[in-house]
Amino acid sequence: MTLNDARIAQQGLDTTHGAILYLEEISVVFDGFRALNKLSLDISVGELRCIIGPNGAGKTTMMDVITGKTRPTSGTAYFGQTMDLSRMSEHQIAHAGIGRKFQRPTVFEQHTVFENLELAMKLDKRVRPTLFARLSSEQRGKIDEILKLIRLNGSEQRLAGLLSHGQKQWLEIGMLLMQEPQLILLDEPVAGMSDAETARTAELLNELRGQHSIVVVEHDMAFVTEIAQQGVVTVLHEGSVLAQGRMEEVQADERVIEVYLGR
Amino acid sequence: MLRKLFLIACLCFARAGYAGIPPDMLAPLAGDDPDARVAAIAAIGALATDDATRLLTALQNGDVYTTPDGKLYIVTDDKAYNPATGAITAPPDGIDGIMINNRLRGAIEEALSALKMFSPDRAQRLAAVTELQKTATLAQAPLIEKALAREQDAEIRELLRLVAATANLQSPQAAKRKAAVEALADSSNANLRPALQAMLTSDADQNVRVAAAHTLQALDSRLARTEFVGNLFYGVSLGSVLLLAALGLAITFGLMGIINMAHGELLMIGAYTTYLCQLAFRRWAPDALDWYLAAALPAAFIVTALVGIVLERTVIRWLYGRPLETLLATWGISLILMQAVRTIFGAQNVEVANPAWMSGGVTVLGSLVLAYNRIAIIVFAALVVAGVWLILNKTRLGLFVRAVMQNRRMAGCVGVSTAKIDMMTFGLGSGIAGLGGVALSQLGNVGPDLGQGYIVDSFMVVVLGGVGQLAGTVIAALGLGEANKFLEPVAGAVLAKIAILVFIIIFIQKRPQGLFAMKGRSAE
Amino acid sequence: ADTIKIGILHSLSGTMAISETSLKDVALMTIDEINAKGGVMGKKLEAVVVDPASNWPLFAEKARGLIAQDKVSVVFGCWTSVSRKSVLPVFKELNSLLFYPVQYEGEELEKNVFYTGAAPNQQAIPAVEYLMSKDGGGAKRFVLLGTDYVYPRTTNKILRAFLKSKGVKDSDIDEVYTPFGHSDYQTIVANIKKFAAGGKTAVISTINGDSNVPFYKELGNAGLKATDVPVVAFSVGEEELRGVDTKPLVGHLAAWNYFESIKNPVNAEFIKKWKAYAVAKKLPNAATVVTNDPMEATYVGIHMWAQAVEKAKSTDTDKVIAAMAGQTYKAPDGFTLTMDATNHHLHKPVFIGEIRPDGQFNVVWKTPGPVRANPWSPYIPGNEGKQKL
Amino acid sequence: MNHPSLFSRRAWTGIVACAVVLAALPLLNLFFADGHALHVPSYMVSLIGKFMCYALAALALDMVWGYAGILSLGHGVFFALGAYAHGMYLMRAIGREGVYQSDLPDFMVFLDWKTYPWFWSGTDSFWVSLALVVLVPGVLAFVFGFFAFRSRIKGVYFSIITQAMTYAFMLLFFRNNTGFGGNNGFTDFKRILGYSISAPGTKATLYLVTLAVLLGALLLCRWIVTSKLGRVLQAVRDSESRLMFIGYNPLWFKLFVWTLSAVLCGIAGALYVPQVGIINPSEMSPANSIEMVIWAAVGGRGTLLGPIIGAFSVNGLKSWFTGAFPNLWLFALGLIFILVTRYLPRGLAGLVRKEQA
Amino acid sequence: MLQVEKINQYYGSSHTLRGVSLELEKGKCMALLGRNGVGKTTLLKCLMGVLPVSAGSVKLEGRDITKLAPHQRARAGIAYVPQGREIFARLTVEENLLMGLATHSGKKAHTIKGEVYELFPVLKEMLHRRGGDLSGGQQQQLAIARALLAEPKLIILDEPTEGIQPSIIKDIGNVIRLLRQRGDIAILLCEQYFDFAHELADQFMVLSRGEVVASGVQTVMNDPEVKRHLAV
Ligand SMILES: Nc1ncnc2c1ncn2[C@@H]1O[C@H](COP(=O)(O)OP(=O)(O)OP(=O)(O)O)[C@@H](O)[C@H]1O
Ligand SMILES: Nc1ncnc2c1ncn2[C@@H]1O[C@H](COP(=O)(O)OP(=O)(O)OP(=O)(O)O)[C@@H](O)[C@H]1O
Ligand SMILES: NC(N)=O
Ligand SMILES: [Mg+2]
Ligand SMILES: [Mg+2]
Repeated sequence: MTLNDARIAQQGLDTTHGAILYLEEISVVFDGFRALNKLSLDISVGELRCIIGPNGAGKTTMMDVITGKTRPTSGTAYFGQTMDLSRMSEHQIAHAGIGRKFQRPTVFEQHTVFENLELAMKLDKRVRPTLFARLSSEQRGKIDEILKLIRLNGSEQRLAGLLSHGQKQWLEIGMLLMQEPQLILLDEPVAGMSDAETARTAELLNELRGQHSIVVVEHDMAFVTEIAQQGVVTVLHEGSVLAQGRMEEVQADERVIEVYLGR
Repeated sequence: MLRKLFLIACLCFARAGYAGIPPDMLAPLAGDDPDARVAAIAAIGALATDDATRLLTALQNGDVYTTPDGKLYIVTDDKAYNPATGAITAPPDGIDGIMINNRLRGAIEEALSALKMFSPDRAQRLAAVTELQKTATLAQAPLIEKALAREQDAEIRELLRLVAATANLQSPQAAKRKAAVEALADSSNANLRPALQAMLTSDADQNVRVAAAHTLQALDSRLARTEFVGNLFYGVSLGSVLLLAALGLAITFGLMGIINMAHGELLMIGAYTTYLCQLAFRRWAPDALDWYLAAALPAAFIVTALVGIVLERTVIRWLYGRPLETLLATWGISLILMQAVRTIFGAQNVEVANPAWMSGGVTVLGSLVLAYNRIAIIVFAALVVAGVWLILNKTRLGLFVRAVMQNRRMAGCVGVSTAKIDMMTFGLGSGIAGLGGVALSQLGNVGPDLGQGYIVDSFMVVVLGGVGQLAGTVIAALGLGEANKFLEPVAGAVLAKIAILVFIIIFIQKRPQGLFAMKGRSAE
Repeated sequence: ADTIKIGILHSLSGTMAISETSLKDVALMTIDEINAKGGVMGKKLEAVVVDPASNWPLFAEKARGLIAQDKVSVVFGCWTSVSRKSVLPVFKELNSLLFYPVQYEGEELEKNVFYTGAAPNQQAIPAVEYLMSKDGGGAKRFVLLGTDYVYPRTTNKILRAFLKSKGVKDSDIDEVYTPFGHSDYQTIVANIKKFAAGGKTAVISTINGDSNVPFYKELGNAGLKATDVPVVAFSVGEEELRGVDTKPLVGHLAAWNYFESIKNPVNAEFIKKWKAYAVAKKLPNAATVVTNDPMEATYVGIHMWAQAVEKAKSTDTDKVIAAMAGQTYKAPDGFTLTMDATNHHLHKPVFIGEIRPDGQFNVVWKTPGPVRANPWSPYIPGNEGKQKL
Repeated sequence: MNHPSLFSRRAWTGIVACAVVLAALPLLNLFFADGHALHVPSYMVSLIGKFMCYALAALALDMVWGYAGILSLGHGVFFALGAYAHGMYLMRAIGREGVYQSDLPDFMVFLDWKTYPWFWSGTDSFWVSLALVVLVPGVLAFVFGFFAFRSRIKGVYFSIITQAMTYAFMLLFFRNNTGFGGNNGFTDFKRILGYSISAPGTKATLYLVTLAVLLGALLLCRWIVTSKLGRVLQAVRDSESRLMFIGYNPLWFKLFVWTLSAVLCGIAGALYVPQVGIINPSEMSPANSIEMVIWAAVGGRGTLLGPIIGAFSVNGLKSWFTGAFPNLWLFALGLIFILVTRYLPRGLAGLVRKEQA
Repeated sequence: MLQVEKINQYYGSSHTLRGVSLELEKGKCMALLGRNGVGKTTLLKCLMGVLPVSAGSVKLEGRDITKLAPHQRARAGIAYVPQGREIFARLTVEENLLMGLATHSGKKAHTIKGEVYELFPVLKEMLHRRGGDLSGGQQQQLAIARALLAEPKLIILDEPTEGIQPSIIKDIGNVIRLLRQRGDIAILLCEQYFDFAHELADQFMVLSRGEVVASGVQTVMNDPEVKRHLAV
């Protein structure tokens, strides 16, 4: 455990001003290409925010910045009032309470479904506790519960690498739930799911609403409409916010139709 | 010594017509009293006849034979020439070659170079003057000045001027010494340092001491510059050797991801192919022997490429997607190849000679010798890199190769025969290793262990440059070469090598993906 | 048993195979030769060949195996000093016999070992004396160039002390080491050239066999000729030169106790037998095989051992050791060599040879007769009076 | 890659049986005279003692390679440092029985050194040397690993710098002036803790200690890999970045197993010196470290018994072949390596498991 | 054009495809539907030759291609857009497109037709960026473009709309429609986005646990009986 780790662990999350995530003037430049261009955004505690926008708008890049995968070229990113995400490493950010599902499903392919969930479980993730960790029956129960939720019960002893594309998506969502993060980032959670499954996912998100702050990126408009409800939908374009508002509003926005929805 | 040289000087101009070499001059040569032999050589040299030159040259080349009763013959092409009489006969029975040792060889060279200073052949004069630079003494000064007076060639004149000055350093007249010292301010001859140093502290004349200090300073700064340029060259040269050794690996390992522990053995096979080509030329085309490399290059490429293809088809192809296992299999291959060569060619090294045009070197900046074989290898490395770069980046084959290595399954789905590309890529990497082997054969041992000496360095070069990055491999090889060559004079070869390794470790901390790291998402 | 087993412990693979393989072959030839004459004490000799693969701990393991498992009476083997050091404890523990055929640094004397190669005073010192002589070029400055291991280090330590005793200043001695397998001698050759600018210089090379080719090639290309800066080598013999283009090397020197080019009937016979053996056994490159000093030392060693066994009428280690003292053998080097009564080293003649274009040596100097070994060099302080076991 | 059947009942039986047989060998050697049917030659005992040291090193290596996916091409350095640390004690235990009859080891006398250099201080104590056996490789591994893992050096990049490390150490130890006996290293030991090192009883003891350590290490490693930490290590191997996104810091996990592995390797080296009787810098040559990898690969990487089986079989074959077919053994060994990779992707251990399945 | 007869496939001991048969004609588009993990991707891989079948046969234009390797099938005229995009991450976008021309030769092998840029303008902008650096949707577009460039007789699309923005989904729909209308190409479309599939397909097939549980022409696709197999 480095000093930095210790500091963050002690600190805890400060959301006194009601927002859990602040992005301010974030720019990310790759060899001259601006993937994010002075993007500012904040997410309130308990909010479910949908983000849409054309391919290449910078949605995934934004998540990369939040989770520490990509360092912003300029701008600041804060988790709560006090945690400067740009100074934290990936594991510190995760530890502080941000969980993410990737656009392309990424699970531990050589581990079983069960182990994937076990590894993700919210526990002390330092070396010594990990060495001596043994699952309690309560923890087992929790895993079983999630297994049911993601409909992989019965497959818990299969290697995750052998799952189909859609099953991996679900497993990743399950891992996210095991982590019990305060802020959940979902990059295209229903890609590759059938309409029925999409509906179930929407249900699930609606259940989680309020308990966690959630950011969802999706191209499936029906799904977005379903979960956005009366909340704010943000449209990104060329690295910055193009439009923001309730779903009907953005859907009616000429510019959004032009660059994203099509006629 | 002094008298001897005056003799030479006088006789040079009074060139007699044909007269055999007096037998009493020849007799000591066949004897075994070293002092008498040295004296005889000087005396023969002093004759300054064509026969004398011929005899001395023959002696140098080991073409002089003696009969048991002490008669001398120059034997070439089954003809015996009697230098005492001028008669040409068949070689008599029972003749035995006359051995010379270093001391005699030195004496012969000295005699010949004095003779050659007046040779009509420019190259011979140049060689003679260059030789004299090392040894010029006051006694030779009049002779040198005469030569200077006759010399037309500007370059040789300049050299002669320096040689004359060198000789005059020991002049008893202070003015002459001073003039000599000043003239030498343009010299880059390190051999002058001790003499100048001595003058600096102990010359009787104040002016000479001042001049000596000045010249010494000029000389030293020129030597320092020469040394710097020398190190630069040595670095490029070492770098190009590393590059040639590593380039094949940059393909088989860098591109294909095979931890190819048998890479060194492919280099070795290339070198042995060179050896076989040389043997073939010796046997069937001795006149063209100097060009055996022209045949060795394609031969080595083809042979190692074929070996590579066989290995790929029989072993490696089962291991795609299991890169770590390739370490084990190729280690086994390496053991087998080494032992096979040991069984066929013996455990000893075999002889691979540099062609004549690659022997020796060109002198630049006065004293720096750039060896021809090193220059040739630098040029060759540049050509091979250019070729590989063209193949990989400018041809369809190169595109397919890169595609297959990145995503074998999808490459198949778009219609690329991955098996064929795998085979060709491994063949190409192996073939290039073979070319590297040809180059290595020109510098060092050709033996069963040849490859073992390069395998670690090759991996370091490829990894330091960034796996799969041709440009990185080139820079890494040259960088390591230069670093090594600038450290070695300071730290010695052992510590320099350690320092380089430590440097690699630290460097990778800064660039954990090598010099030319792939950035962004595509790197994952 | 009706045969006497003999262990042969030379690397047939790995880096040392280059040098050691031919020692194995010459040992087998010698054993055949002895057997053809009826063997020893009426029993045939039986060779047990193992491959310690240039791996020093494996030398110890194989030595133990030969002695304890195969029950050999004597072992002929080792080349590098470290391999010898590694097997020594085994020979001592199991009280067995090793014949070591290579020139080495001295500073050792073991009851269980017979040293048939040269000690420093039988090779290095005479070579330097020669270089300092008028015929040798009258060298005033010396570059001691070696591979970084114990043999060169020790030899150079002795030579430095020796040179000092001859009035050579420290500033006229340059000591340079390269790692094993070093192959880039550009800098070193440039430095030699620089050093040589300060006066008549000779290089004393203890470079390990492998690095010699690149060294000499560089030397030739840099235009340093034997007449300018002669190099005398202690590890370069006919076998090493087989793999070299010798034209640029002509005139450089080597010091040994035997050269193939020495003319005498015993040597002629030895060479003839070896060539015939190579052809008969289809050794690789049989047409170009050569003999060299360690091969002669092996040959002499085996014969002397056989004589000692005959004399002792037993292969018992202690009895053979006793019988070895004062053994003589008419060796290919042209002299009758004697095993010293007390120090287990051979009395050997010293030859200095210049490299010829054909890869053979032209003897330019030799001692009048065999020289007794001083394994404990008098030039190393504290060695006084340490000449016996 | 999860091994509930890692040590099946049959595997346990096998381990216990092997341990009993191995433990019996030196006793059979001591108690039955040469010529008796049950006599085991000392040569055999010392050979197997050596193999057990190799097996321990291979096991240690496989902990980092097989489980955490960190391929070290420099484990020879830890092995050798452990051996040198212990060798220093053994050298000093020679006392004045060296050729120069000095308090200093012969090579120091030879270098004209008058006293021990600082880094030899305390090594006359057996216990200090034992501490060094653990500390020297451990600290080196910790420091090296800390920086390398912190810089996120992975894959071949890590492998190559470990190779550079061992190579640099080899060159350093080759230098006589470094103070570890140069090329010759340490040899000609006389006694350990006052007992003659060549006495049969001492040898049997060393052998049994080695066996005990090997078994202990096997159990320790088993405990680790079956714990949750073991699963984290495997996750490091398969997808390190994913692991970070769920809140683990891979640095400490890697450092833990890396350092542990180095220490085990050092211990293997320390057990090796007195039994083999020599330690010198060639143990640090890159090729030696690669051979350790080969043992693990032949036996089966990512298993615990695999590396042990691999070390025994490769070295056993090598010992046998070099004596039985001195001219051909490289062909045979090379071919075996190729065949194992081709037909036994999970190594020899995979063969056993396949039969069980 | 494509005839698949009773193919079976196993992953180790699990029976993933059970006697799947299908027939697809030139100029027709078939939608392949089914829940997660029923074997859709597996079936497509078997058709492409990436996975071997244990029984059954695959015929293209009457020619048996069951035993052919993927590259031979590609040359026989099949193009494949796999699930998960599978673009060549370290090749540039342009080089990725050139790979789509791998089955062609001569001048044709070097000319990327402008049509693909009209369909996916973003590719033209990013011609020299590495494929792996593209956003998910951009990669998907690249994968489709690559397959189109091959000018195949049969194009296999595994969830081509995944991760693509709505306006471009419409464009892709238009392209598929166009291809279908041209009539010289058969299209096999595996799609979770029901409306999209419904709009484009001439016929459909539903898989469940490796078996064909429903199939027919487009008009019956909306039957509750069919939909039942898609519900969770
Ligand atoms: N390493 C990189 N180098 C160059 N360009 C990059 C790099 N990473 C991302 N980009 C570019 O940045 C832009 C934003 O990509 P990002 O993945 O954030 O888009 P997105 O909004 O998630 O799109 P999608 O909806 O398709 O997933 C894209 O145009 C992409 O090509
Ligand atoms: N390599 C494999 N080994 C074993 N089983 C596998 C493998 N790949 C896939 N499977 C299993 O085969 C079944 C079919 O997988 P497939 O990928 O074909 O499903 P799918 O219908 O394409 O699902 P999705 O809609 O999620 O993409 C799944 O249950 C999956 O877990
Ligand atoms: N003894 C030697 N030459 O190592
Ligand atoms: Mg995205
Ligand atoms: Mg699928």
